[in-house]
Order: sequence, then C-alpha cells, then structure tokens
Amino acid sequence: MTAVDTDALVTGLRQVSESIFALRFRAPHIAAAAQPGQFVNVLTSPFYDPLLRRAYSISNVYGEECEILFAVVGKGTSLLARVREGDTLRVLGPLGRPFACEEPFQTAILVAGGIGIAPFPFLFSRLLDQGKTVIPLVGARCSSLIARGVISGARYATDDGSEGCHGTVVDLFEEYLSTNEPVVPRVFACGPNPMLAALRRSVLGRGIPCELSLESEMACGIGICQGCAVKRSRERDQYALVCTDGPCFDARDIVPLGEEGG
Amino acid sequence: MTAVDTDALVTGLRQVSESIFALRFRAPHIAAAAQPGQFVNVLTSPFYDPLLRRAYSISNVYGEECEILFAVVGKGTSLLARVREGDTLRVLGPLGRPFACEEPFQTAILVAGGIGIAPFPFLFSRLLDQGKTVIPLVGARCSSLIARGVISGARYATDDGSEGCHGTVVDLFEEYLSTNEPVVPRVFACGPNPMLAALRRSVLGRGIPCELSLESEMACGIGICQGCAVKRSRERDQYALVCTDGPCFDARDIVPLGEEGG
Amino acid sequence: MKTDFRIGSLSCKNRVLTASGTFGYGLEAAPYTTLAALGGIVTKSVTKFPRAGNPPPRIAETTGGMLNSIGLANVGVEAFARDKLPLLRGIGTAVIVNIAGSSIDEYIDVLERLEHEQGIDAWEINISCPNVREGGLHFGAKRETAAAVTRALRPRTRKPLIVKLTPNVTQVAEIAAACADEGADAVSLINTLVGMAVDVRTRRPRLSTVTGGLSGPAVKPVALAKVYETARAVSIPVIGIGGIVTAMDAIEFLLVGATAVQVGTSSFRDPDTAVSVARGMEEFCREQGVEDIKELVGALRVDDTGAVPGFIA
Amino acid sequence: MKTDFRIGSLSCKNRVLTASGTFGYGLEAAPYTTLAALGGIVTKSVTKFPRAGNPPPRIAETTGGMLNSIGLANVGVEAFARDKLPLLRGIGTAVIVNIAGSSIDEYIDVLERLEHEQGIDAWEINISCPNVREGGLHFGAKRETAAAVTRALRPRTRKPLIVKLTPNVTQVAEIAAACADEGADAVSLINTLVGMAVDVRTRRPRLSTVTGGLSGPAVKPVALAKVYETARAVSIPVIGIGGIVTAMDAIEFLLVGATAVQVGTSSFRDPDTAVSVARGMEEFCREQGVEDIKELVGALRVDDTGAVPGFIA
Ligand SMILES: Cc1cc2nc3c(=O)[nH]c(=O)nc-3n(C[C@H](O)[C@H](O)[C@H](O)COP(=O)(O)OP(=O)(O)OC[C@H]3O[C@@H](n4cnc5c(N)ncnc54)[C@H](O)[C@@H]3O)c2cc1C
Ligand SMILES: Cc1cc2nc3c(=O)[nH]c(=O)nc-3n(C[C@H](O)[C@H](O)[C@H](O)COP(=O)(O)OP(=O)(O)OC[C@H]3O[C@@H](n4cnc5c(N)ncnc54)[C@H](O)[C@@H]3O)c2cc1C
Ligand SMILES: Cc1cc2nc3c(=O)[nH]c(=O)nc-3n(C[C@H](O)[C@H](O)[C@H](O)COP(=O)(O)O)c2cc1C
Ligand SMILES: Cc1cc2nc3c(=O)[nH]c(=O)nc-3n(C[C@H](O)[C@H](O)[C@H](O)COP(=O)(O)O)c2cc1C
Ligand code: FES
Ligand code: FES
Repeated sequence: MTAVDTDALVTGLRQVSESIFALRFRAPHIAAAAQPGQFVNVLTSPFYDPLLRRAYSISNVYGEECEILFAVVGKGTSLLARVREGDTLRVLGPLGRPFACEEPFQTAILVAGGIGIAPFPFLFSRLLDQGKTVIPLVGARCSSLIARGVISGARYATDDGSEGCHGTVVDLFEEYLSTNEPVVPRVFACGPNPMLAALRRSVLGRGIPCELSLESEMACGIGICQGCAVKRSRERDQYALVCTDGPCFDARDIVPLGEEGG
Repeated sequence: MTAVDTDALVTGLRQVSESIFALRFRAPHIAAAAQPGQFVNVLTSPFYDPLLRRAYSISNVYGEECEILFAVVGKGTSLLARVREGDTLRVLGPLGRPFACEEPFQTAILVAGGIGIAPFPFLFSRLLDQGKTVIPLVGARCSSLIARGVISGARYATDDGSEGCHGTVVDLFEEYLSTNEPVVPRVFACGPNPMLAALRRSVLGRGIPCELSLESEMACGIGICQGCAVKRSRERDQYALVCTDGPCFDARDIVPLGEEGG
Repeated sequence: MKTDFRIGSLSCKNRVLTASGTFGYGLEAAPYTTLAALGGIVTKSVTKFPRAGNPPPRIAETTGGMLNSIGLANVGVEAFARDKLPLLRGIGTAVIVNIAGSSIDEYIDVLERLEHEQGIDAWEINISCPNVREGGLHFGAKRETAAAVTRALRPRTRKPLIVKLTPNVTQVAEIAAACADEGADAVSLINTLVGMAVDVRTRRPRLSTVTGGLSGPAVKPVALAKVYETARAVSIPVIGIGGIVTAMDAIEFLLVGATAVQVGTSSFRDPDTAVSVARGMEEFCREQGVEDIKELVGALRVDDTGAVPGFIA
Repeated sequence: MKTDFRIGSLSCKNRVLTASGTFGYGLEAAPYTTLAALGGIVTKSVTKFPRAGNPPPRIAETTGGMLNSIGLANVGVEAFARDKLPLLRGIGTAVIVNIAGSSIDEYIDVLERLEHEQGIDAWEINISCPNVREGGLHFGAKRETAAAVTRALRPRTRKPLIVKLTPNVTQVAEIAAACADEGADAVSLINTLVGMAVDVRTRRPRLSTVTGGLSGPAVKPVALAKVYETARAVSIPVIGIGGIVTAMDAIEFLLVGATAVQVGTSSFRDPDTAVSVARGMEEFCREQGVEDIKELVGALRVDDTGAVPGFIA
C-alpha cells in the first residue's frame, strides 16, 4: 500500500481534446496499489526549470499500466506533451487519500470542471464494478476543450454553449437535481477552486454528501514541506494538507482556497 | 553580411560517433552569409535552465541549410540530441570572424581535437574549391569518439591508440611535419584549450602561420556582455572578445586560457 | 494607450530600458532589435580611465542565472564621449549614462566631463563599486557612503540622477531613503547579488575573481522583494531590475511599485527581449482594459490574511 | 574511505544532513530513502507552542527555486517530545533538533524542555525569526541579537550548538563571528533569501504573507559565496546549505570551506536526494583518490590572477 518512486516506461501518449493529453506508463506497483482519487507526482524535467514535480490524478489503471490526463497550460505540461513512447518518466505514487467510494450509496454524481475530469474514468469504472449508478457531468469552456473517449454517458455543460447545457457544470448539476427524483446521491467533484466552492455551497445547502478532490500548490506531495495547506472548516485557523490528508476531502471538512468566510 | 536571429526548421539529426551528432536546419540567410570558422548561437530550451544560448561552429552549408556538429556533454547538448525533424530552433548567426582562408598559401593542415572537428568540413570544402591541398589531422580520445563521414582523407590520432597514431593530434601534427617536405603550410586548428596551447607553441616555434578557433564561456555571442575575453599576447592585460574579434585568431595574437606565461 | 513616463526632464516612450552592462553601448544589438522601440538605453558603466576588465573566465552559467565579473571593462570617459556618444544621438530613444568610480572624485570627474555633452538624458550612478577609502566595501553597502556619492553629484548636474542600489545589504530601503534625502531623482535596483561557483574537477572558482555578480531569472524573486520594500519606503520613483524575461515579469515589478524596469541578462539570450517586453506589456494592458500603464504601478492587492509577516520559514 | 565528521559530541557518518523544514520530522520520507544512510536529520523548527502555520498559498515555484512561507507550522515542543522524538530514536542517524522562537525566553524554554530527552545529538538554532522585542527584525539580522541568543543558550546545554544564519544581511561573516565568540560550536547557512512573486492576473502576491523565503538551485551561487565568506572569517565549522541537488554541488560547498552540507528543497523533488548526494560524494572521492573527505574541506585553489576583487560588474 505504500507508494514507490519509480522509473516508469512510457507506453503511450494521445491527444483527447484541443489541449488535453492522455499519457500511459508502465508502473506495476503503482497500478496495483492505486485507488480512485489518488495521484502521482511526476518529474517533468531532468534540469531545474521547472524544478518541482507535478501532481496528476491517476485517471485509469490498465493491468500494470497507469494513465494520467493533463491539460497543456505551462512548463511541466508542455514538456510532458513531448514525451515519447519508450522514454522513462520518474513517477512517485500512488499518493494521497482516495475518494471514499466503498460506502453503501446507490447513485453517484461525478462533477468535473475542465481538467478536473482526470480522476473520474478510474472512479467511474470502480463504481460500475460495484453495481452503482453513475451520472457523469462534465463542464468545459467550450466544446473543443472536452476530453473525448475517456468517460461514457457524460452530460456536458459549456461556458459558451457550444455543447450541451449553456452554463457551468454546477448549473448543470443543479438542473439535474431539479429534474430528477430526489434520491440522495453521493457527489464526487474535481475542478478549479471557484467551481468547487460553488458546488460546495450547493451540496451543503441541500445536505448532500460530497467529496471534493482539491488542488493546491505542492512542493513534495508526501507531507514533508507543509506547503499544500487548505483551511479546515471546523477549527479556526487550522489546516489540512492536500497531499496526505487529501486530495479527496469530505466537502464539510475543508474550505477551498478563494471561498470567503466558510 | 549581418547576422540574423531566426526560427530555423530542423531538417535532420544524425549520430556521427558515440557522442557526436550532426544537426541540420534550414536558415537561408545564415547559409548564404556563412564563412568557414563562423558560428551560430542556438537557444536550447524555451525555459531558463539552461538559460543562455550555446555556440556551435557552422560545420557545413548545403544550399539553404546549415549543419552543426555537437558532442553531448551537458544540459544544452542533451536537449539538442532530442530535437526532431520539423521542430524549430532559434538560431542567431552567422557570428564572429571566420578563418582567414583566402590568402595565397598552397597547403593547409587542419588540426582538430575532439569536437574541434566541427568547423572543418566547411573549411575543407572551401579550401578544395580554391584548389588548395588540405591535410586533415583529427584527434580523439578513442576510436568510438571519432566523428565519421564528416571529412574525407583524414589521418587520426587517439589517446589510447585504438585508431591511427597513438598520441595527441599535436604529436601527429609534429610527426607529419617531420616526415614531409618542408613547404610552409598554413595551419588551422580547433579543439580544447590545452591542445591549442600546445599547438600554438609548436607552430610559433617553427614560424608556421596558424589560425586558432577558440572557445570560451559566452553569454551573448554578439559583443554586448564582454564575457568572452581572451588575453592578447602583444599588450599586457588587454583582451580580445572571442565572439566578435574571434573565434578565429592568428595564433600570434592571443593566449588561450590555461597557457601560462604567453 | 499611454505607456510613457517621466522622471524630471527624462522622458521615455515606454517603461522598458536596457540594463547597464548588458547592452553594450547601445549600438551592438541594433541588427537584432528596434532601438527606437525601447523606453531607453542605459550604457555600460563609464569610468574616468579606460578599463580592460578582469581576466577570463568572466562568466559562469548557473541555474536560471549567470555569474559575471567583467570588471567594469569600458573605454573610459574620453573615448565614450568621442566614439560612443555620437552614435547614440538620434537613435530615437532616451540615453542614460551609467557612471562608476572607486572614489567620489572619480564619479565627479566622469559626470563633469559629460554634463555638457549633447544627447544624455539622465545619469545612473552605479554605487556597487568598491570604495577604495573604505577598503573595498561598496559605496552602496552603507547609508553614509551612498548618501555621500549622491550629495557630491547632485549640485553638479541638472539632469535626473538615478542611484543604482546593490541588493547585498540588510535593508536596502534605508539606503534608498538616504539617497532620496540627498536629492536623487530615482533609484534603480537590483544590481547583481554576490555569488560564486566552483569547478569541482580543477578545484578552482569558475570566475577569475572568485566571487562575481548573480543575475537572471533566478534572482527575480529577490529583486521583487527589494523593489517592494524600497517603493514603500521612498516617494521618488523606483526602477525595477532583476531577471525580467517576459512582459509578465515586468508587470510584476510595476505592481510592487516600480515606475519602470530594466532588462539585463535576458538580452544575452535574445537581444530583442526588451522590445518584446515593452510590446507584451502594451498587449496585456489592452487585454485588461488598462488605459495608462501607470495604473499598474503599485497596484498590488494585499489583503490582511491573518498571516504573521516576517515568519518566512 | 573516511566520510565521517564530528562537531564536539555530534558524530555523523557522512557529511550530508537533511535541512530543517524540508524533511518533516524525519520519518515521513522513510518509504522513499534510506534514513540510516544519512549523515543526520535536522528536524522542522520546533517552537514552544504548536503553530498551525500561515494561510495558503504557502509556496510558489520560481525559476530554479521556490518561495515558501510555511509559517513555522509545527506540533510544538510537547507534542514533539511525546510523538515525534521517540520515532527518531534508533533510526541509525544523527538527530539535530532545530529550535525557533520569537523571544529569547522561547528559545530557552524549548531547549530546556528537550535537553534531557534521549536521542538528540545537537541543536540547530534558527535565528531567522522575527524578534518581537525588536519589532520584527530577525534575530539573525544583527550581530548583537544573534550573539544574545547564542549567549542565552550556551550555558544551558552540553550538546553542540549550531547557529543557523540568515543570508539577508550585508556581512554574514560578522554575525557568524559574533556567534562563535559566544560559544557556538558551528554555524549553518544559508537559510532562505527574502523574495516574492506576483500573480499578474489577480494582482495579488503569490504567497499569503506577500514575501517569503527563496530556496533551491537558484540560490546556490549566493549560498556558496556566503559560506566562503564565513569559513574564512571563523574557526568553528561551517555547514553549507542552499540549492544542493547533486554530489558535485555538495563538493563545491566543501571546497569553499564547509565541513558538511544540508540538502533542503531538493528533497521535495526527490526524497532520496540527500542519500544519493552522500553516495555520489564517496564515488567522487574514490575516483579522485581522496581518502578522507576532509581533504576537500577548504581545498579551493585560488591563484592571484591580477583581478581586482570586489569589482563585480
Ligand atoms: C492533487 C493534484 C492533482 C492534480 N491532477 C491533475 C491532473 O490530473 N491533470 C492536470 O492537468 N493537472 C493536475 N494537477 C495540476 C498539475 O499538478 C499542474 O499544476 C499543472 O499540470 C500545471 O503544470 P505546468 O507545469 O504545466 O504549469 P505551470 O508552468 O506550473 O503553470 C502554468 C500556468 O498555469 C497557471 N497555474 C498552474 N498552476 C497554478 C496554480 N496552482 N495556481 C495558479 N495558477 C496556476 C499559471 O497561471 C501559470 O501561468 C493536479 C494538482 C494537484 C495538486
Ligand atoms: C565559438 C564557439 C564555438 C563552439 N562550437 C562548438 C561546436 O561546434 N560543437 C560543440 O559541441 N560545441 C561547441 N562549442 C561549445 C558549446 O557552445 C557548448 O559549450 C557545449 O556544447 C556544452 O554545452 P552543454 O549545454 O551541453 O554543456 P553544459 O551543461 O554547459 O556543461 C556540461 C559540462 O561540460 C563542461 N563544460 C562545458 N563547457 C565548459 C566550459 N566552457 N568550461 C568548462 N567546462 C565546460 C562542464 O564540465 C560541464 O559539466 C563552441 C563554443 C564556442 C564558444
Ligand atoms: C555581464 C553583466 C555586466 C554588467 N555590468 C554592469 C555595469 O557595468 N554597471 C552596472 O551598474 N550594472 C551592471 N550589471 C548589472 C545589470 O545592469 C543588472 O542590474 C543585473 O544584471 C540584474 O538584472 P538582470 O537579472 O536582468 O540581468 C551587469 C550585469 C551583467 C550580467
Ligand atoms: C518549505 C521550507 C520550509 C523550511 N522550514 C524551515 C524551518 O522550519 N527552519 C529552518 O531553520 N529552516 C527552514 N527552511 C530553510 C531550509 O532549511 C534551508 O536553509 C533553505 O531552504 C536553503 O536550502 P535549499 O536551497 O537546499 O532548500 C525551510 C525551507 C523550505 C523550502
Ligand atoms: S505538498 Fe508538501 S506537504 Fe503537501
Ligand atoms: S559573448 Fe558576450 S561579448 Fe562575447
């Protein structure tokens, strides 16, 4: 169950949207130990710019291989987008607290914003294996930014209305709730902090249990830097660490960065 | 005749020895203006480690394309070795003072140490075009480090005797002189500083005219940093700039770094 | 959109200048950039007598930066006035002459020699030179000596006087304030950080002078903190320098309080950097609906987060 | 080959320690490295009372380095003694406890609480904390306050006292000398450089505390220069810290005079770094025919090159 730091062989890289890539690598130990919601910490350069590893949710596991999904936004991801089959990549994982998905609920709603879709293919198949009903809701800025072929049966929301519902994925979520019978679902969400903050308000107001997968600046991923603090909601000025206490948290326990008050 | 800073299309990369690569790129202006002995300044990373450009001798020109030869020794060259056909490379050139090769001598001896072979394919063909006799002498640490297929008719010296003469290329040079008729040749040399220092002593002692192509730490390559100083031999504590006064110098004018006294 | 600024009689069309020692005397980079698109050029430091500079090696690349110990190699004030200055006139951008010296008299001599020459818009005074009287400690290392240089030069010129500060001190704002009190029109910072590097195989320093000055993107965070500290302490303009490569880097400096910026080491990587920084800043302002770049100066938003400032570990 | 060293009663099997705040309390990284192969572990700073630390964001990556403003988040001395220290006993490497405080009494309280606990080999005193009496200026920023902390702690312990110095001062060697005079057994440096970074879109600082501490490869040249300056000024051992990633980096520090080194930020990149640095140093010594690593300490070869030292531009 402990994580390992390993030289993983890259076995595939494919583009799944205008800016999102799926990268597959062979890492038997990580693949065997991984749980949905956990992440790996990837060294993107042998030199020192970028200096720190980057964290990526394990988006799926295929036998001895893992897949991650990443959006090309900066230094680390532009290097990852140039990786080739046969290269080795230094990968540390699996890390962090996974989604609590073993519990006895029947319907799961997955709420993904942008690259926040990353942990869901893995969670999705795990939940299906458990015989649960899964409703994937996926938001993106526009149609060309939606990752294709990574999750089936998803409903979409786009900021510009170019595909699916015109609005945010939180709008889509609320619309879904209002038009479907009121069984209490379990919500799993991942995306940018403002989206998580909005969703958190929405579910807490309705008393719906919800797990949020958070991002934060991270230096180490393993609990030795204390850099990845997120405010706890129940104690004043106390912090949890995203890398070891999270990245998946009960929405009641933490306050995503940027949410005022809380 | 002025240099340009241009996005050059990479048209080929091939390995010519255990650690030496030949990289070809399309840069019509540079190809048209280049003279043997000049160099280009190449940006090896879009990020800041490595930060500064790297200088490479123009090793040959083919129509609108230029070729450089580089030995993989560090950060910049390990990145260059991963460049692919179709990539663009930011290249500034041609820079520096070329070899003085238009003068009326009949026999040229080229003395190359290690990756110091880089400027010679270009010089070689220029001299042949002028109808001159050219004797290429090439030194390397061992046989597997000799760049293949870049210059024809070369005689070799290896430090370990694995190919050609057992010894340094300066030994080979002196042996050549002692076994051939005493016409005064013109010598062109490029290689590590200790080799150039040894060769310089050898030619100055014999009164043989010689041009040395020098390396030095460089930040800019265009005369704005003053970082690439090399001691002038005739004035005390005066310096020439390798990037604009060189890299090719009359051996009498400068003192390669590391040569004591001078 | 408004991009220009003034410091007294110095008027620059945009807020990006080239930093001293990183752009030669201004003309060398002309083939690779558009000089007239610069806010201004700061010359290599000019000293009373010509200086050949230090023996090689003079530079060493480090992570995200470089060390230099050029040794103020320059042609000296006479040759500068005769050979370099005429070429700078009429290139269509402001010319700021940087002056260095190892005694106050040397600074005075250079300034007085040039004061009545045509084509100089302002002075930048490099006080990171060892003060021979004080046994090698830089003029810029102490309030008293920094003030003394400023005091000596102030009455001798009608042009704007920009004092260039060294970051190698405990409290740079104190030194900036002393210069402001003596009538400096602006301060610029940072000059290089003292640093060194060693070749482990030869066991020798990688610079002939053992230590040298660190510059480049690696130092940007330090430069931003020093500019922020200074801009809050003085009311004269502050010119920000250190590790700028992109327009976003430059805007960081403006937000923490810099009126303008200088681009140094990055010009070695790409001699067109300063111009592209100026263009990128304009584009950013257009995108963000900023009509006068001045709106960005000191516009940093700092909330009270409950953090204990100063606890930096 | 000999790789060990001693500072008083502190005995380390090799010259590579982990730096405070970059290796947790020592155990967190155990799955990814071989603790027993370290020269020693320096704990996160321990304070009198538990500290939750600063609000996020606490870190920001910069070119070749990172800024942090963790805010000395730690469990406090009681929980440290109860929960952490027992786990550190018997991991087979030296344990150095780093102490921080915002008054001299707080330093004393932490030290006295732990002095008789088993399993502590030495103290490292972090004097880069704001001195509440002096209105926020760090203890480490002035000779007098640095000396005062050392003087207060010296008689209260028989263990080696290592004072950790801040680089954010004009002359660090002066402060090191003051600590040595008060009986410090060693000094370690550098702590982080004050730095900042700004998010240009939100116009906010990238750290909640506005400024923070810069570390990582970007600062190595500064660290080497400060260690060199200090090692020439004091006769007690100097421990070098700042930007070490490889064995060659560590050897640079030894050559300029460090007795040992600490690995900080690099452990975030790879928690096995310190061990691989120790192994690489051994390999280098074997290659170079060095029988006792001590031979490298201060073995820098400096010639008289005719360069004018101090002229750094
Ligand atoms: C637990 C965890 C899981 C993650 N999972 C994924 C995943 O599955 N897929 C994925 O693509 N990413 C994921 N991330 C984010 C990822 O770690 C990187 O931050 C991201 O890939 C950007 O890296 P980069 O080097 O390309 O960008 P950088 O060069 O670091 O930054 C590029 C630009 O992006 C912006 N930016 C990036 N990060 C931040 C930030 N934290 N705050 C503010 N601005 C920022 C900045 O504006 C910057 O200009 C995860 C992060 C965490 C902590
Ligand atoms: C005018 C000129 C022409 C050149 N032409 C060529 C050429 O045609 N082909 C070619 O391969 N190279 C040439 N070089 C050298 C080239 O510019 C780079 O320095 C070289 O490729 C190493 O770059 P790197 O980034 O791979 O190594 P780096 O990461 O910079 O260094 C790698 C290692 O090499 C050693 N090293 C590299 N450069 C130096 C140095 N200057 N002093 C001491 N140690 C050093 C160091 O030990 C270091 O560990 C030329 C240099 C100049 C100035
Ligand atoms: C090679 C080099 C030479 C320099 N020469 C001078 C100089 O002569 N006078 C001066 O005031 N500053 C000099 N500087 C300092 C720069 O002007 C600038 O303050 C510093 O490099 C920081 O900016 P940067 O990080 O953008 O380079 C020099 C810097 C470098 C790198
Ligand atoms: C995240 C982080 C936390 C740190 N916490 C402490 C601390 O609690 N006490 C201390 O003395 N130094 C602390 N430091 C400073 C380091 O111990 C070290 O001196 C500095 O980072 C320079 O070394 P490096 O470049 O190898 O990281 C911290 C550094 C970092 C990056
Ligand atoms: S990222 Fe370092 S403690 Fe979480
Ligand atoms: S490399 Fe800059 S002047 Fe020669």
